[in-house]
Amino acid sequence: MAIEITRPGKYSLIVSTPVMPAAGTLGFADSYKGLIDYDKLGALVTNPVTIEPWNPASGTRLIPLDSGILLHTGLPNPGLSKVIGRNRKVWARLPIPVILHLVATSVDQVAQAGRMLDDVDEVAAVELGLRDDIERDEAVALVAAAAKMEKPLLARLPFYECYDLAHSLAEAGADALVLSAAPRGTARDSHSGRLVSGRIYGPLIKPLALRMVGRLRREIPKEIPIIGCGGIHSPADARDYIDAGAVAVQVDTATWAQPKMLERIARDLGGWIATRHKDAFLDEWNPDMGQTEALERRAAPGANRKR
Amino acid sequence: MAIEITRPGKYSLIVSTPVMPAAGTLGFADSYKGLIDYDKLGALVTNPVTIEPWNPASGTRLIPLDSGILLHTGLPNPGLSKVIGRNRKVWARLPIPVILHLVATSVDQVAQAGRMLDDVDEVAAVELGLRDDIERDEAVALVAAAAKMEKPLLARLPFYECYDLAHSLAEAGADALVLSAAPRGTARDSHSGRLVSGRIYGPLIKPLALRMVGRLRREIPKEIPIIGCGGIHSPADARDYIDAGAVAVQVDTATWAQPKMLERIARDLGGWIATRHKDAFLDEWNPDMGQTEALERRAAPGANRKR
Amino acid sequence: MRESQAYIERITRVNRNYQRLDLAVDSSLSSLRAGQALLARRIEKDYESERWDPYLRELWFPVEVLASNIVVIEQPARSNFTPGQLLSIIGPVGKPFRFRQKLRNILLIACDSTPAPLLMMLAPLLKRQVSITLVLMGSAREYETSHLPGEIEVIQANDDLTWSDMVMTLGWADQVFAAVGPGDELAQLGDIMRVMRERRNDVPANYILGVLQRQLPCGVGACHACMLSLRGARKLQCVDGPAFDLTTLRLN
Amino acid sequence: MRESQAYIERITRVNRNYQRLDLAVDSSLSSLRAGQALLARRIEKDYESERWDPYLRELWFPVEVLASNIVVIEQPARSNFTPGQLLSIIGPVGKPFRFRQKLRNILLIACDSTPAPLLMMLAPLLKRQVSITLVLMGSAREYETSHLPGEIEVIQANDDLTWSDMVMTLGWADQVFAAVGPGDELAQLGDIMRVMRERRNDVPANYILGVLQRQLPCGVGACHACMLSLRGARKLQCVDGPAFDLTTLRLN
Ligand SMILES: Cc1cc2nc3c(=O)[nH]c(=O)nc-3n(C[C@H](O)[C@H](O)[C@H](O)COP(=O)(O)OP(=O)(O)OC[C@H]3O[C@@H](n4cnc5c(N)ncnc54)[C@H](O)[C@@H]3O)c2cc1C
Ligand SMILES: Cc1cc2nc3c(=O)[nH]c(=O)nc-3n(C[C@H](O)[C@H](O)[C@H](O)COP(=O)(O)OP(=O)(O)OC[C@H]3O[C@@H](n4cnc5c(N)ncnc54)[C@H](O)[C@@H]3O)c2cc1C
Ligand SMILES: Cc1cc2nc3c(=O)[nH]c(=O)nc-3n(C[C@H](O)[C@H](O)[C@H](O)COP(=O)(O)O)c2cc1C
Ligand SMILES: Cc1cc2nc3c(=O)[nH]c(=O)nc-3n(C[C@H](O)[C@H](O)[C@H](O)COP(=O)(O)O)c2cc1C
Ligand code: FES
Ligand code: FES
Repeated sequence: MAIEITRPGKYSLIVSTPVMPAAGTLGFADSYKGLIDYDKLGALVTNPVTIEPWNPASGTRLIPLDSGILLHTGLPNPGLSKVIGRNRKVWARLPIPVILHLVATSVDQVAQAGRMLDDVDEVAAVELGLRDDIERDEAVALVAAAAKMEKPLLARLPFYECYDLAHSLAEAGADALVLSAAPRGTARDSHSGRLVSGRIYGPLIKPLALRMVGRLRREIPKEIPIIGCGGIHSPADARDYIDAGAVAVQVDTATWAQPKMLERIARDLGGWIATRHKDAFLDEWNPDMGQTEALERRAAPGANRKR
Repeated sequence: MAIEITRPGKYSLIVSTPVMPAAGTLGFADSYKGLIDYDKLGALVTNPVTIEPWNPASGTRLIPLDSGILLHTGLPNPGLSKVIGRNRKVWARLPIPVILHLVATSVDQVAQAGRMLDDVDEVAAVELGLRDDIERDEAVALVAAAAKMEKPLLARLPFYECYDLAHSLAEAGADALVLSAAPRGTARDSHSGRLVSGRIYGPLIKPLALRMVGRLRREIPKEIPIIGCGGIHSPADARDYIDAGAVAVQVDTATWAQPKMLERIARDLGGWIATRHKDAFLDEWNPDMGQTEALERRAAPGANRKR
Repeated sequence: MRESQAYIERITRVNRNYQRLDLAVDSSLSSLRAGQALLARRIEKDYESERWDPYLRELWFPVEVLASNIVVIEQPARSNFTPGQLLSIIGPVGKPFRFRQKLRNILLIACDSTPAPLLMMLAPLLKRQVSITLVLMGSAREYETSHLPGEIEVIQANDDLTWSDMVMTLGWADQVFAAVGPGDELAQLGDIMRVMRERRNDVPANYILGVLQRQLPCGVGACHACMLSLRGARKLQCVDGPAFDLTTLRLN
Repeated sequence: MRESQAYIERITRVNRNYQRLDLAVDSSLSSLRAGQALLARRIEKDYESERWDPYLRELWFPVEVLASNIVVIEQPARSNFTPGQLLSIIGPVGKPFRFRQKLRNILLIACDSTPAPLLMMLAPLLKRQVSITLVLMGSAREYETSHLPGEIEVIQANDDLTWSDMVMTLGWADQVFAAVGPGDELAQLGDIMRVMRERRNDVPANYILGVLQRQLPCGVGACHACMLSLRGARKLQCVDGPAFDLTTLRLN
């Protein structure tokens, strides 16, 4: 497969599988080595990066919810030049393109980051992260500054601002829209007893973001690809986004709960449909299968069929 | 307790417990008789009512989700005058005030409904439901038309329009804001294979709506009470809304899954804190306790303490 | 209608694909009759660990009521139950089936559905000397019937919902109950009705009853998500069902 | 680090409040050492019924590794496990504890925490003739120790985290491991550190190690939600932990 996930033109990003991790879930490079087969993915989206180093959030960072979590990490990162320096060798070795997630701080910083990144061949494209509650003018200025880069630019929209921003950011030069960042919410930390705010992840986010993708796909010019993101937890979830008009998807926290789920979704949408129990080869029927079960099945080769 | 849940003034609504059902969950009158102790609730909010009769939605109405559901009923109802005629006797007998949920269709119809309802003593207040994606001007006109009534007017805001509408609707005459209606989303119906849109309910809605309540409480004038609604599934969830600044809460689909949960939340916030297993009276330690367990405990009175 | 607690007292495998759960229920449920159902939800003893997945209650049609407050449920064998599991039950949901007064021969149909909603009537009808024929259609043909009373005649329908001797069976039957679902139940009932009308051109009122099993959000007539259109009326599956006269139900 | 499947082979109650699970694990986990943990998640055999509640994996510190790929986990007795339950395991998570070379006497502290992360070292240390003292603080005082090896001295701390002979115990110990959590672990470690410093004014590097058990979203160094600030460095609990030198860890 060859899927163009950014606006056609001189610089555009082509992936071989329309599935990638969402920024912040897979680390800066190959943290999931041994757990996920990277060459089954369409691309690596890095953790968010800022020009200056950012510290981790203080206070509660994680609250478990019913079928979900609240997370507030503070987007810790050592700053753009260190992130490039420490990871470019691994990026070069990865079998898939790298999309660097750049946090949109100020127009100057975004422009500066763009100049730096144009010299980094290991980065194939940039995804710009916009803060929640951003005003449209500021968002447009940030995207326009980033669009001066030669590399393709994906813009990841804040959840509640999707309808408001989508048109303007496509016009300002975004080569693809990622819909959307996880919505912010508030929950109580049972240990401290305090209300804490952060991003909300879980399968119930999917119907909300899927509707946005479906509606905006009908409203936004056809040449701007939409990448669906939010609450994807299964191949069927991912296919729903494709059906609603997304050209590709980003899988977020499902990967933490079940790392092979990201690969399974990628295999499915990439055409390597995961075969089922029956009559499948040992190494492909289920990518999660560990040695325990493999040995068991080898010991009793008929057992599998009876199930 | 006596809690004023609408703007102070000549006509304002006082409830004895800051807990009520959300519109659409408890029916028009006493469908939950025998399952919920109505006098523990603060008020009854009726199912949505329109001036003209509305038919049920055709096609898929319910899709089960992970820890939640998608629902699209079409708000079926026989029209305002029939709803009043058929239910006013039961309303009169209910030990709690009745809030009629009126669907905002057009300015004329809302005004007409207001005139009709001012003559219906069994209705203590009106909650106006606004459609999703409504423009601010239209919403303001609808609320202004409804505010001509003598009865207190609650306005229930569409999820994605909360920030945009809250100020204007308070100015237009809403005596309280209900934040918010359930968000719309899209999910696949596994039977028909089609993408279906409807409202999304489940515990993961709570952190999203709770954040709205917290933020808008800081922005909206103090004299306009906010009633929190969205994803409440436990007394702790309800208390979080109160802590975030809500004067009362509405419980939605949790009631269907566990009817006594609504009563338990109301008892808790109403000051009848549900006592725990140990040393409690048979009839109060747990309102869900059925005869099976009651008999078991009577047969072996010591057993309870050992658990 | 009330809420009560029950617990699973015994689990018995009845055939390759099904198991039966004996539920110890509140005495208010021991007068349950064929057609009435329970809305069940697993709960924990301490009520502190409420889980919301699955979210809604399951609709269970008992297949038998034994003495001493035991109600029997039939479930796919793959469902994961444990004896001692505590349940919250809302019920009884719906109205008992109404049989013709001079019922001699009854035809039961399960179409792409477990026949569970039709099983509770078997014992009382056999006692009244009623002859029972059970037709399995579509995926219901995979249902094994060896654990059902031997007096029942079981027929496997063809792919087009017909069977040999169909005209005779229909002529002979005083009343028909057809259980369908899940899926588009109204379309399934429409198909059944069409096949019936081709074989028997007078279908009197209350002769063929469709039995619906759609998941019920509230089960008590509050949410109106289960509303059906009948000739000249609206009915609720949870309050007025589960059986509806197919000559009046508006089928898609 | 890899993902593998395991299943619960046996469940044994060890005392009033705790049970032990024998997990049959992938052979890649049999070299697990004290300090390393597993991220576990219940799964179904057919992989088709993924449940997302609870959402994240649980962090399990094995308390023993038996021969033939059996890893033992200690869990509260109220947790609901069944033999045969299939698990997906990510591990080993974290670095093994590093003990002083000439370790003779070790002090273990569990503060408002199960001592589980400290139990796997017991057998090997006893074999090396190391004397072990276990101090239970706060809610850890409710932990019953009758199933632990008899050679271990168990002390119940006072409410202020002290105990009689504390100065002596601290002078005698060559190394201290303190397990805390859940809750505000850094504050708890700060309290412990303060009490220690009052009793022993020279606290050398790597003398007192705090053992963290906070829930880990990814467990592999990707999400950075578990990031800690040490003197002059940032570390990840999942990759660099679970033990951190309390003289360098920035405590709140
Ligand atoms: C990539 C990125 C870049 C960003 N860059 C910037 C930037 O440059 N500048 C910028 O200003 N923002 C930026 N943001 C946004 C910023 O992180 C937050 O959105 C902003 O701080 C608003 O806070 P909040 O969303 O937590 O709001 P809220 O949840 O409303 O919190 C606001 C405050 O109120 C408190 N609070 C929350 N809920 C309650 C309650 N129920 N009761 C009582 N108190 C409560 C909270 O503790 C908090 O202190 C960025 C975000 C992203 C994702
Ligand atoms: C109390 C109340 C009163 C209302 N009154 C009015 C009123 O007077 N007038 C009015 O116009 N609205 C009213 N509404 C709003 C109305 O019900 C819907 O909001 C409106 O029809 C928009 O549809 P939707 O939200 O389902 O949007 P969408 O989900 O975007 O659906 C729009 C269409 O696209 C299809 N679709 C959805 N998702 C996808 C996808 N991913 N891929 C392909 N196709 C898709 C849907 O099937 C649908 O046909 C009211 C709502 C309420 C709550
Ligand atoms: C002006 C500004 C400065 C910020 N500085 C930092 C920082 O120094 N370190 C950091 O981790 N996050 C910083 N953030 C990020 C936010 O605190 C927040 O963590 C981020 O928006 C991601 O939200 P989340 O952690 O809830 O996902 C900053 C945000 C803003 C707006
Ligand atoms: C102009 C208009 C007319 C509507 N007419 C009907 C109607 O006749 N019957 C009906 O059930 N719902 C009607 N609706 C309601 C919507 O279809 C929709 O069901 C409602 O907004 C509630 O959404 P939900 O069922 O997804 O909760 C109408 C909505 C609009 C906007
Ligand atoms: S299920 Fe709610 S009205 Fe029937
Ligand atoms: S848990 Fe994700 S980095 Fe440590």
